[in-house]
Amino acid sequence: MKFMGHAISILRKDILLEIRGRESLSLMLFLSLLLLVIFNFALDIDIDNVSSLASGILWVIFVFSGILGMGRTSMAERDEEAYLSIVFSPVSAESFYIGKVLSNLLFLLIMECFTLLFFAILFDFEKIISLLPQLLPALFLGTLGFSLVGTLFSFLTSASRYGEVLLPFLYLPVVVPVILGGVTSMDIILNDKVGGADKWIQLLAVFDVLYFAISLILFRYIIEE
Amino acid sequence: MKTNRVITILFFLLLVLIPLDFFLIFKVAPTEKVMGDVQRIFYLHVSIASGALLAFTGVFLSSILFLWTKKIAWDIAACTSAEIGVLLSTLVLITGSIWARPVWNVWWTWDPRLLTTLILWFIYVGYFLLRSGIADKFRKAQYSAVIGIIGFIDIPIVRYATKWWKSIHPLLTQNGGGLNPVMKKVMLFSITTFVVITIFLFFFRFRLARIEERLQILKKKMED
Amino acid sequence: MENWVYLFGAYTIAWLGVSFYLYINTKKQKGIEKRLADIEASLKDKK
Amino acid sequence: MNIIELRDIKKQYHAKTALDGIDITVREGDSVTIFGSNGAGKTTLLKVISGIMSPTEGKVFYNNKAYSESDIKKETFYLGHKTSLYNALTVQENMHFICRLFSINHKGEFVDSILKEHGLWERRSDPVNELSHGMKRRLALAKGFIINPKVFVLDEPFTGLDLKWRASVLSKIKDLRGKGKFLILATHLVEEGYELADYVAFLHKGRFLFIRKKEEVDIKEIKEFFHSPGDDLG
Repeated sequence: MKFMGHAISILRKDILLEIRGRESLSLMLFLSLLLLVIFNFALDIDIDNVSSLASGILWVIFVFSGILGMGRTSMAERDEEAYLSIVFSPVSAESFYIGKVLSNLLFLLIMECFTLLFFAILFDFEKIISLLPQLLPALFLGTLGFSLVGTLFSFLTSASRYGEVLLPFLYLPVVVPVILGGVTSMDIILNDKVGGADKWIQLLAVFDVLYFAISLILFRYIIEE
Repeated sequence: MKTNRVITILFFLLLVLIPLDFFLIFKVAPTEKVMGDVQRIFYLHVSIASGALLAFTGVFLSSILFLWTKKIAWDIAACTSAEIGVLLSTLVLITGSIWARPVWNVWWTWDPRLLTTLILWFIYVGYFLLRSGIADKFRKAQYSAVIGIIGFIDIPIVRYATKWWKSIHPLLTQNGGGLNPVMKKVMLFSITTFVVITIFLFFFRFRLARIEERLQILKKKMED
Repeated sequence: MENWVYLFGAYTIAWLGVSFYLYINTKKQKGIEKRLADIEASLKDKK
Repeated sequence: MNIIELRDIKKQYHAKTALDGIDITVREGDSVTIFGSNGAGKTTLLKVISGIMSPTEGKVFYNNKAYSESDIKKETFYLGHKTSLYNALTVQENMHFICRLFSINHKGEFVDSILKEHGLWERRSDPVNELSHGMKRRLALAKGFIINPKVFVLDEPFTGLDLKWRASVLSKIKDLRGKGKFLILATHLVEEGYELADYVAFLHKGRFLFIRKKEEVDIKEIKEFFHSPGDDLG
């Protein structure tokens, strides 16, 4: 299927770009580690409050580290107007968008796994690793939501002079439902609270489907001048 | 210009509606047993919120029409209603917190509806930040149309998510559920009044935007 | 009664906000109309 | 016989009118050179022709179909001031990525031969940002020859090239003529532009002063035009 073929080649290009340029992933990992250390001082985490604070801290790190990473990748596209070689090619706007969503999703997931690992090590909280299978659906759907909205907005804001400042300003309000869904469902699973996590996971799924549909339609207008 | 006529008609309509609205709120509406007179802020708060929602609907529709027809006039309409939307949502947030103070002696309540307004406020301030960052008129219109659409579609989702999240409001504020019939009528009246005010503001600002546009064109003619 | 202040405050802020917005717009409108008139005048004598 | 047609194109940026009523028709196999000094609107015009930029007024047609419906953009190569290459990737990686998009077999001899022709073969595994400005320009143009599309829109293809490479690029573009391609070129280099053209156009302040067959216009006149574009031709 040509459609996915183009998306995959864009994904491969982004992976190669990351290996060569080492721009966004290393930045994201560095920021996650730094934020973990800062949270440790700020919230004075110890054995008994770590599990209740875990989901909040982790998702704040996912959000901000993610914003930085996606901002960087879209800068690479805008640099030397490299994205024009994709626009002037048989690649449709939709598969261009899906390719970028997949590559952002991949980098975000890598960052998140490392962050979970750092968290488990720094605050010796193995529980988060052992519970990973239950956490995975919410983690994946939330990250997908971040990537869907982030790809659209990072491409949009990188065209304006205030690119770096504007992205969080527009991106954060829109992904509030994803943050809510992610934090609550992880909190419920980690602290096995009552009140099913699946309600929140459904919300994430609805969010993803909705924003996938809208962004697919609107992305074309962003790459046209 | 036909907008002038619309503005004058709406102006005279408001000359009647606003005093009547005040009369209804302060004289006709009964005093709420629990909260007392301060509950009357509720009529203002909810009607401004409906005005803001109307304005953001305007942005949503004009943005779609701009992307469809590529006519700059729709972009001016979208930008105008966005400006009014931001103005009104700011007032909603202010009146919301002034109301929360005496009733729950807290300046800010994480009520789903207030939270949605706050999030919308951020998005549409971002809308203007984006517009000021792009030089090319056409591209600016196209990108802000995308924000105009996404911002509006976000409302139900955020409402839904925040409603689950937490709501410390008493039953009373469940969209007027707790209001007795008279209160409901007064509420409806002030909502309609504010809808008319929003439309009046829109045309008023729209006329100004069109003249600004004409000034730009004339200034260019001066240069050639 | 202290609550009265909040009631009064909310209404004044709301209506102040709206009328201040209208006031700025009218001032801007007059300014632009004047400049339009000047430009049209100078365009006429340029032709 | 495919045609690209621009009808009454206008483009405004804030206070500046970049294009003020452009009408031009380009037939398949024609090559048009657009002369004009800086700020005449050449780049804007080429962006509109290539379809990356929509005009404020007027329409672009491909075979009388509105531009946006026809996906001619998929068969267009646009060479702008920027190279549209990924700086962090190497020369070969950039070209292989392009081949994958156009489903060209990048393993074969074809891509290597083009890189050799454009003198980029030795630097094939160096990242693009380590290349000299001239080499980057040559690579950006070489990309066009790899894609080999129907429409070539070249904005100042000779800038940044030394004399040796200017001649070789000139001959390569010349081979494109007569192969049923659209060739739309903007330059302020009169000799090269004149030699490549079937039609010659002069753009001044967003308007065409003239569009003529090459034979009807003499090179000296075009040079004069650059000094005093005000007085009309003939």
